[in-house]
Amino acid sequence: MSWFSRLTGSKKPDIPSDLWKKCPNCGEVLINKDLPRNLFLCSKCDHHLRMPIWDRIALLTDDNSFVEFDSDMESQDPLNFIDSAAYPDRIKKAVESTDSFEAVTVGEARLEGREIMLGVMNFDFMGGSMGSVVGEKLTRLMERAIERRMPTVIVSASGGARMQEGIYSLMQMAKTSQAVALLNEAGLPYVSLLTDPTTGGVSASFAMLGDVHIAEPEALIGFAGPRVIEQTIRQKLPEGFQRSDFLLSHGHIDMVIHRRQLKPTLSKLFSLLL
Amino acid sequence: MSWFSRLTGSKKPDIPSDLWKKCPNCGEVLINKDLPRNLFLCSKCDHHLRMPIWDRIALLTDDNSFVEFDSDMESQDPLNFIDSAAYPDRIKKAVESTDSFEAVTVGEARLEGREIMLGVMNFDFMGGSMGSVVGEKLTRLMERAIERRMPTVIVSASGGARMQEGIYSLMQMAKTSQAVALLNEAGLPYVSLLTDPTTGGVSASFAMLGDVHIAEPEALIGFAGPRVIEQTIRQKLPEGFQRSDFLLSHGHIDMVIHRRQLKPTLSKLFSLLL
Amino acid sequence: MSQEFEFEKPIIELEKRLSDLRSLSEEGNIDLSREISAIAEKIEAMKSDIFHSLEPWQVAQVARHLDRPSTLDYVKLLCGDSFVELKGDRLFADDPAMICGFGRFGSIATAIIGHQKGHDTEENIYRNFGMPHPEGYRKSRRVMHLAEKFRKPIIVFIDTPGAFPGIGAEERGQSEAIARSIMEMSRMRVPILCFIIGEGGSGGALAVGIGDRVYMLEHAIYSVISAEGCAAILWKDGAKARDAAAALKFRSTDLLEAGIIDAILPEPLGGAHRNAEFVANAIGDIIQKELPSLMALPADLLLKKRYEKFRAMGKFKLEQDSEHA
Amino acid sequence: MSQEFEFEKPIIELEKRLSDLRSLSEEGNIDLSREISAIAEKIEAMKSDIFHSLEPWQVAQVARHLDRPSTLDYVKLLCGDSFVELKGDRLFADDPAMICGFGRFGSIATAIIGHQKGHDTEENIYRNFGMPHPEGYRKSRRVMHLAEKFRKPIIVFIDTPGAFPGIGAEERGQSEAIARSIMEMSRMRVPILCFIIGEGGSGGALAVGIGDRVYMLEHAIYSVISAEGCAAILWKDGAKARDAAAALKFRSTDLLEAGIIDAILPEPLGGAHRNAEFVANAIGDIIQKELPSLMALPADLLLKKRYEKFRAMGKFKLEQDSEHA
Ligand SMILES: [Zn+2]
Ligand SMILES: [Zn+2]
Repeated sequence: MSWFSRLTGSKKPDIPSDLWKKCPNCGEVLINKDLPRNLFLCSKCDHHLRMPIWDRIALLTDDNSFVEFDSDMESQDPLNFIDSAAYPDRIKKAVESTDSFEAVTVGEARLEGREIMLGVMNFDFMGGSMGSVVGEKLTRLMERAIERRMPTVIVSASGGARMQEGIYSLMQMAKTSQAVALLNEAGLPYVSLLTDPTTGGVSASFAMLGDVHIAEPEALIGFAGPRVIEQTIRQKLPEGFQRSDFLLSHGHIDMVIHRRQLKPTLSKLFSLLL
Repeated sequence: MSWFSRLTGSKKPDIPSDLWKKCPNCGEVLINKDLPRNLFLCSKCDHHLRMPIWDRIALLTDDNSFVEFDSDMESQDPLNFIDSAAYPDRIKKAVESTDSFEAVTVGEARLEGREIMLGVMNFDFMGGSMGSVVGEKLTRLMERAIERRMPTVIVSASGGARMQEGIYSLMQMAKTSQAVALLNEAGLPYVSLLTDPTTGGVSASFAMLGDVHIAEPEALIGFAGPRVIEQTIRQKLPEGFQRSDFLLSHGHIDMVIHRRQLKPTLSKLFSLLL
Repeated sequence: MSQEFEFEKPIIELEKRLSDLRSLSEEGNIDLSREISAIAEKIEAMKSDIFHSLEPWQVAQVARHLDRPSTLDYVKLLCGDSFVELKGDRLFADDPAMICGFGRFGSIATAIIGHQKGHDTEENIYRNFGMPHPEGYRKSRRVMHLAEKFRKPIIVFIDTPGAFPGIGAEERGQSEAIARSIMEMSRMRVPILCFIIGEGGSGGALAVGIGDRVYMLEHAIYSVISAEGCAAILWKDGAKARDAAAALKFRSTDLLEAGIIDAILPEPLGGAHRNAEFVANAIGDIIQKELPSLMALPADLLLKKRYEKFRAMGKFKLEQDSEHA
Repeated sequence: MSQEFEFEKPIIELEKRLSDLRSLSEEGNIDLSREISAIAEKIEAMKSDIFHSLEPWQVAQVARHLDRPSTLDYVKLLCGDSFVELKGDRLFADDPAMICGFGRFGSIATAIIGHQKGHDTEENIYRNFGMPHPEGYRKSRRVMHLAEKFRKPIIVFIDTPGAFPGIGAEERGQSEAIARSIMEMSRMRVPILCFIIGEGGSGGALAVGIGDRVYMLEHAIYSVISAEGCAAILWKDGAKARDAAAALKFRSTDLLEAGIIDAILPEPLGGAHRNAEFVANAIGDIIQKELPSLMALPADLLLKKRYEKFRAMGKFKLEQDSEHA
């Protein structure tokens, strides 16, 4: 349910240097400066590494067409939450290290000429956890899509709810899910693009409510994190459990699409549904 | 899919004499003339034997309140169907042995004072198979329920489609199912009461579309008959497969109710839903 | 050809002789054009004789031919690269025996639903021989609702021996899945065209068969039960399938006469698999011709007509009058 | 009592003494009434002290008390024999961790939805400790749609540690089940009253928590994560659950202040399990009082207000202005 359990539960690459990192799948040494050009794909095994949000936006939209909304929206600390660090300090650190104010970036853009509403979550910002700002920005995005009668694409990457905002965090599931209901009533397409990892409160709200669900290969997608499940049922999880192909065969996603094919696939889809 | 496979697939009681039959569950000898008084329940093990339609109607409705509709509707032989016997001869035999013109009897009645539309299928009439008449009578029943804004109860007992009417028989699934859609749009309650056996085209149409599904204990309910499944998958079927409790645990019916409790349960339900 | 029918043998022998003659003519550089064209003519005549007088049991063989074009074959021919497949029922599994998605027929984007058989054993095992589980019908229901949301018509290809009879299918409610599919399809507020392209097997076919128009390929069949199943039950002898086939009246001509289908699409001599493009073009033409007027109807009227279409199916009589249709 | 809390021990000791004195008085026929009433008073005072100053971690213990009245306990007390349970999701299974049905509160018939825990180990195993699988949420969704069809309000009892985390639950789409339940509940065209009666555990609670009014028992909790889970993750020490409990602000008073719930229903001293009727009456009163006005609202307005209620939840700030709620 929580973003942090995912952080610790996921495959950790060896400590990356400033210059290179190892592919978490095959161990290949990948030069950091080459990654953007390669769309953060492993040059050896094609593994889909996590993609920074601005690279993701560039991948999905026409050049310079993205216009950001609500970039100045910031978290509060409604619970005065302190664990080993105070919540405001955690946010500050996340803002500094990611250059974003929050775990989602939203805006409008063109995709092969077509105007879309686009939200992209940032796993590097506190595990992509959904607090009030993430919920509010995505809700506004969908409400704008209805006003302007445009399709919506949301790229998920999240460990779930942001515990530090307590109940407010939980309520973002309600807020975003009911906004999807309005998209449905307006007859507007919403494509949920699930990337590694999408779990907890994000997967249990807007991310699983798309008209079409597209996943990147080998993404971890599920409700509970694998570690929580293992602890609960006290048995080892099967190979491939909660990965994209598992969800495909269990009927929860429509397709698993290579990163290079995402933009043309979205374009084709919208040309059919609009 | 077909009524006959069910006939041969079901537990056959020993050949009954005119005076008595054996309980198909426990083997107890049951005196025929006592059966109506006992609601066709085994006096030893409470097994629910198949119940003749007029006893069923008496069980579910207030005294003398049942008024039959369309009692004069008869089958045709649109395919001039002949196997070992000609279809008209089979019908004639069924009419003679059951004293009904067809495999369903429909009408209006009162149930603890409340006006309802009631359809009761007759397994003794060619295995309760659904041909044009069954489809037409049930469709008219539901259309009347809409006109008069009354709840509907249909008691199913059928091996499925009536092969001798070919494609016309299949189309009764469409006809009755779309009539249920109209009941839904009218906001009128429809309770499907599933009795032993309900399979094939009847279970795959109106019988599985109730707002509430009630089954009698140990009734066989399913799409394919057990024999067809065994032949297809070439393995023995598990104990209790396709029986009421199996359907209850698999989420397909709301409750398994003793015959004596049916009328009060229906009454209670309608008092809540109307 | 991967599959030969008994009744096709004379044709196949002649075709072999024709092919031999052609080789001979080329290799030996001999002019055999007179002989070749004579045999070619004879083949056409024989095909015409045979395929214009197929008996029902033989039609069933053609309808089930391994090479017979499947849903995906027609989708490829008609929609080309525009087709996007959508998978999964969002509940339990994806069912490869049912294909769903969106595609473009000429200028019209539609939802596409269809049973999917394989052309060889491996493919057939993957596709479960075109026999869906409940998840197949729940997937197609989901995609039909998408079509409704986006106001796109629905094109359905019907080609199944029937819904799968198995333990898992019963556990997960095969009956409910079929029944609900029929019911909700009857109320989809967008036009629906159904094409019975091969086997229309019982409830498993009807589950996606509630169309505003229902078309049938010449050698397709649509039946309440398979000939084999019917023979086993009523004749108590599976070998009487030929008799049962005749009795069940499941050919396109029977069904047109019975008012169950709206039109028959002719097949090339020898069956659809001899020229899939020919059949695809006929399907494409129907879609182009019929959809615009259906799309122009107000949804309430569309639904009313669809209801009345299926409402009228059945044959019975009442004592007071002589006959009802 | 089947379960004792550390913080209740002084009370329980006094209660034991009181009971001993009473026996002694009866058996020995001695007049100990003065001593007895003194102790009884002391007990009440101590209860009041303790239960009016419970810390969050202690409240969580009360909320999870094995004897704490469950959904079915309240349904029995409030609806009596009028309750009819409806089972099954029509897809895969019936989930005993979720109770659904229709019943009558006074003169008002409603749908009833609720997580169901057990009062002992055997019952808890059957009820999966009140942790639903996807089929639980699909069942409640089905029954809510019935309520909508019949224009009956929906009463929800929330009491779950959370949705079950397991292999089957993931296979069958726990995420989708919760998400769709939230989404469809937000658009049900009938009034919905939710009562958090025990544990409101995360998404598994919220899944049925989209009410026009949300009420909470005094010692119930409603939290994005359990104190234990939060401690394990943020403090990296499950034993810090007490600290996490304080930090998460999951008590009824916290949530009322935060605008997440509409009102708090007081519990008897010592918790709801000390007097289930008292709590049931309070719930019944709320239902009788609130439903008629909600039922009088046009459905579109009801939905608009429900949307706005949840739309407003969250705390953030924008650079240009100082603060938003
Ligand atoms: Zn690699
Ligand atoms: Zn017996």
